[in-house]
Amino acid sequence: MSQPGIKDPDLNSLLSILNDELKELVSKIYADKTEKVIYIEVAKERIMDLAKKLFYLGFDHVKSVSAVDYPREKRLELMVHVGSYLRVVRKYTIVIKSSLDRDNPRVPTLTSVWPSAEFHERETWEMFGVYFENHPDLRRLLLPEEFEGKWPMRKDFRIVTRKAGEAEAPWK
Amino acid sequence: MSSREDLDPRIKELINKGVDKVRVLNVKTPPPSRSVQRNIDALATGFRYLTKPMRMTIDYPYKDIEYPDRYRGMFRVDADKCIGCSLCDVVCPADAIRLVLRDKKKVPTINWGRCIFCYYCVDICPVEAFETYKIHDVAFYRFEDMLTTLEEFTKRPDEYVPPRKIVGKKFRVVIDENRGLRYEAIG
Amino acid sequence: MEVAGSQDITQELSKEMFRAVETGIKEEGERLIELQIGPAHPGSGHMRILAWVDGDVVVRCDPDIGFVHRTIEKLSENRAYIKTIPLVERPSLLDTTPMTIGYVNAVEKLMGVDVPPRAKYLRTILAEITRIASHFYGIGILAIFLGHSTGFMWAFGDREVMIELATMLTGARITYAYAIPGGVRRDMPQSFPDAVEKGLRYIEKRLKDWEKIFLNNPVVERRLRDVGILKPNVARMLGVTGPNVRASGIDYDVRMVEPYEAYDEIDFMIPVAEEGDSYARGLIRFKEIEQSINIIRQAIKKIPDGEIISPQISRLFNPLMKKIYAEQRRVKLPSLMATLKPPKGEAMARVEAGRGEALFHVVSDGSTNPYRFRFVTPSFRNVILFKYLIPGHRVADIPAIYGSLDYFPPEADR
Amino acid sequence: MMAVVIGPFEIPGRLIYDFLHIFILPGFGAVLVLVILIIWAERKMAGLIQLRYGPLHVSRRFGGILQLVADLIRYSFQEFIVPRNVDRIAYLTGPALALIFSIIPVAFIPVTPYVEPPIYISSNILVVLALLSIAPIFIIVTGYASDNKFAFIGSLREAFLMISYEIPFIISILSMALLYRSLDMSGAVDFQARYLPGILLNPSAALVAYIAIIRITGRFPFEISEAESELVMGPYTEYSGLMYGVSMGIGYIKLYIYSMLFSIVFLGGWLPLVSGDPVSSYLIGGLIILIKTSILMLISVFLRSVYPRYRVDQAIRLGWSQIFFLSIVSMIWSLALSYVLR
Repeated sequence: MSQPGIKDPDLNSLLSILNDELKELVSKIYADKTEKVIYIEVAKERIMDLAKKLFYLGFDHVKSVSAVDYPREKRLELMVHVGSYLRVVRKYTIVIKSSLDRDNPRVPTLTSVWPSAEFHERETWEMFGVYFENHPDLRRLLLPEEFEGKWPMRKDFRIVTRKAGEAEAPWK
Repeated sequence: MSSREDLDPRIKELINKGVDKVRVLNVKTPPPSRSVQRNIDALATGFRYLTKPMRMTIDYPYKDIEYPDRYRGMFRVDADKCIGCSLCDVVCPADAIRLVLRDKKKVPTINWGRCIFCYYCVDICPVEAFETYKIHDVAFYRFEDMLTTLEEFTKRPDEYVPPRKIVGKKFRVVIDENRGLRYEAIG
Repeated sequence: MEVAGSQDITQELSKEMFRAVETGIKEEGERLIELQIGPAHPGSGHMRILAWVDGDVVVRCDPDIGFVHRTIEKLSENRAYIKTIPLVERPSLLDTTPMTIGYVNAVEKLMGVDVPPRAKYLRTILAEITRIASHFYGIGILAIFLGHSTGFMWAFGDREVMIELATMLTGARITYAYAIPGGVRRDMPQSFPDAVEKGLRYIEKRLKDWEKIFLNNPVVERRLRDVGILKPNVARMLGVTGPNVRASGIDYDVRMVEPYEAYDEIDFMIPVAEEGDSYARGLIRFKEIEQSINIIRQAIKKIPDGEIISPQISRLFNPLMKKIYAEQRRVKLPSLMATLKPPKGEAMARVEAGRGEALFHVVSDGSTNPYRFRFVTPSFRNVILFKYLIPGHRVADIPAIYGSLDYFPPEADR
Repeated sequence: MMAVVIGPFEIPGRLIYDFLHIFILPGFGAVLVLVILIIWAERKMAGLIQLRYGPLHVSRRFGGILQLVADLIRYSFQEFIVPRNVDRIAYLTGPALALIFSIIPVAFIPVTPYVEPPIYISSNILVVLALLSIAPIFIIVTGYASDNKFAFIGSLREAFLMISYEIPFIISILSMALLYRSLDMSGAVDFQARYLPGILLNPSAALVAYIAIIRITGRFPFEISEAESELVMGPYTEYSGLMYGVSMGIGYIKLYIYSMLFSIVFLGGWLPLVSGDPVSSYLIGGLIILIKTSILMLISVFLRSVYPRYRVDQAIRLGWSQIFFLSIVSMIWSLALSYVLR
């Protein structure tokens, strides 16, 4: 069950537990070559179930929620870093990856399982336009109120540098 | 909700058996008591510093600090040494270096307003064409003055920046066991 | 799929926070005053804290951040790998080295570059020096938020010693850009170990006075004790990091959990307190300064001789570069450095910065620029505490809690 | 008292004395000089403790003592902005009246037993106490008139703290008056000359009075109503220019008057004074009181470098529990002692 070529016994047993628990839910589980990061690829419909399972397995907080934009493949990849404060398990970080439709990226919020995701999800919403359904407070976080562009972290957002003497905001 | 009781049993086993370095120093906050004694301690400490002052600041600009040898200050380019490879422009993270053409060679000029003194350009230059100084505290009257021409950039920085009034001596910073920082006069 | 419970849990959480202080205030109404603390307020920093106050008690608090947001992630997508090193320093100007180490580690993992042990030790020493400086900064801000001006000035004075040491090593006061993929840029000068020992002895002496005038000061204790209690369970749920979580009884420190650089070979302790109040958070920082002193001493003692840059890089040197490297122990950058092209893939690194765990995730598409660089700073993970920790406390507790969290707005905004 | 003849004019000595009393020695001149010196000393002491120089650049030869004068000049030339929504009359008169009522008591405080103060009332301790407790009301008015949330909260804090510390202060002073069997300051000093200084006769009353003085004048650790990191500048948030400078000065002027009252009631006032001549007794007695007052002020401003500020509820709790209790204790002690010393 565990991935071949991994020397760390703890990671091996963690991988086998993950494989056992999540076999039906996810499409892929693998550790990277540094043996510290476990990547899990999952369909976005299953992400809530996966979150609950992972919580049950001791991964109790979210380190980051973000996305990667792939405009050519017309998808946004949700990237959630999950970690744990529990001993041994805390040595490893799980990166949940899930493909979203780039035109209408919607995904259920993870705050119901991990309240720590709240501000990260707000950031991902304003930067990538990923809508987190049922998020308690999905507002802008970092961007100014008068910002008019859309989803600045996407690849097709044009960066306009301000010319000398130009008084207006560069995004206008 | 996140108590350990509802954990998966296999994870529990892993937690108990697995290898994890644990070196914890338990910090106890002192019990809230003896407040009269502690008031006196605090006042006495303040009074001790009042009677034996331990000054750490330097009376700038009447005294000035000479920084250690490798201090990353302003620099100039030796246009004759420069081979025009334009690597300094490529590596500059702040986009401070602009290349100008001179004798069919691309030679750098710098915008001091953008420079962050990371010294990537100095370090990447394959021929050591940059000569570095410890000058760092300069002020320009206008924005445009910070854009150096090539002629300026080949000169020492203090030759073209507005002169600064240095009234007193230069001092070197010495780390001291009792006073933290001590200032030793140079020359 | 069950998502309806999301509001319940966060409400449950805030209820638990309310219970912790037992104010008895449950309803909002016309009696609330909305205080906008910041962004131009002496006690706010570069952020705005919206606090709804009933009498003197805060019933709701909403941190409004982003005033110093500078799009580090977007900028890094448009510049070469090495140019991002000075960029990741900018958000947290107080502990720059852990950030560069984290980013460089991620790039090194992508490229498969090994770092020579001497370079690892040098990075560790500088990281700990900046950690002491960063903790002093945090303590100073805590002190001035309480109105203790001596603590503020002392902290900045003692921090200056650490900055002078770092200047000796790197040549810059704050923005060192010291780590590069494959090693560090300069070896330490001859006089450095001696100066470090003197500086550390000075800090140790001063910590005793610090204890008398600040930590054991009855008024400081009154202001901090039992204020802003963060229970371990809540800390776990909110994903808090750094000294803040260690003050709540969770022994989580990346230096111990996933040792990077030379931390594996150094014996040190993780200070952990059980109380979780502001006083414990301040105390933990002092104890961590002591541990950092311990780490620097050991690292200076154990530091091996040898290269400070990976042979994979130094073999690209031209003769002049080799000469400079041998004579001055200064690493010249080969031209390849300007256009690093790591292979396609992704790598993640995490480090323990002064304020907690920082996470770096680099996605490469094989070009000279990172395709995506995710950069999570400890302050960004701690900012959620404003929302859940401050309600139920008094207006005068806002600066006390803010200071004890050692929250640094530019770091959170990135 | 002798009259002074200048040419055709004969100026009565009483008038000269009143002028000197109000405008020179315990009055405005001394206040101005001492406040400038004390603020300079405060900043210089803080500088010494905090590993730095303190004010130095203006008049370097004298250690930067003219820095405060420079500040005052700067304040007076700064634009004075009146915000649109303020209650103009209250906003403009508030700090001025607070200043006036803090300085008026000078006219009632004697500096020598042989010359009466400009306005003599036999129960002048009571009058001074009453006048001093008016000033905080104008600070509250100031905060209310400013139409600013921070100023409003600051003035509310001032109100709470005023009540919780003025009462112990008044009780402790009255307990001393009870002990001295006189509401007259001269009588109080006479009693101390016969027995011991009041601080030794009733230390708890002195402690209560001193802590209350620190609070009432807004020194650390009780600088709560102006708490910078919480309330910007408390009641004075909306003030600028000269009015800001004036509002800064109120605390120090109050400190001066309160310290003077303290030095008369507890430290024996002009006590080692031996001369019986009105002129020299005025000069020597005034100087002695001034020295005692400035020592007290120096101790008060030294606390800034040691303590942070209390939280408002902690300060109120301290005021109504320990301090109030101590003031009652000192009252009972005074009763007992006055019975013994009868």
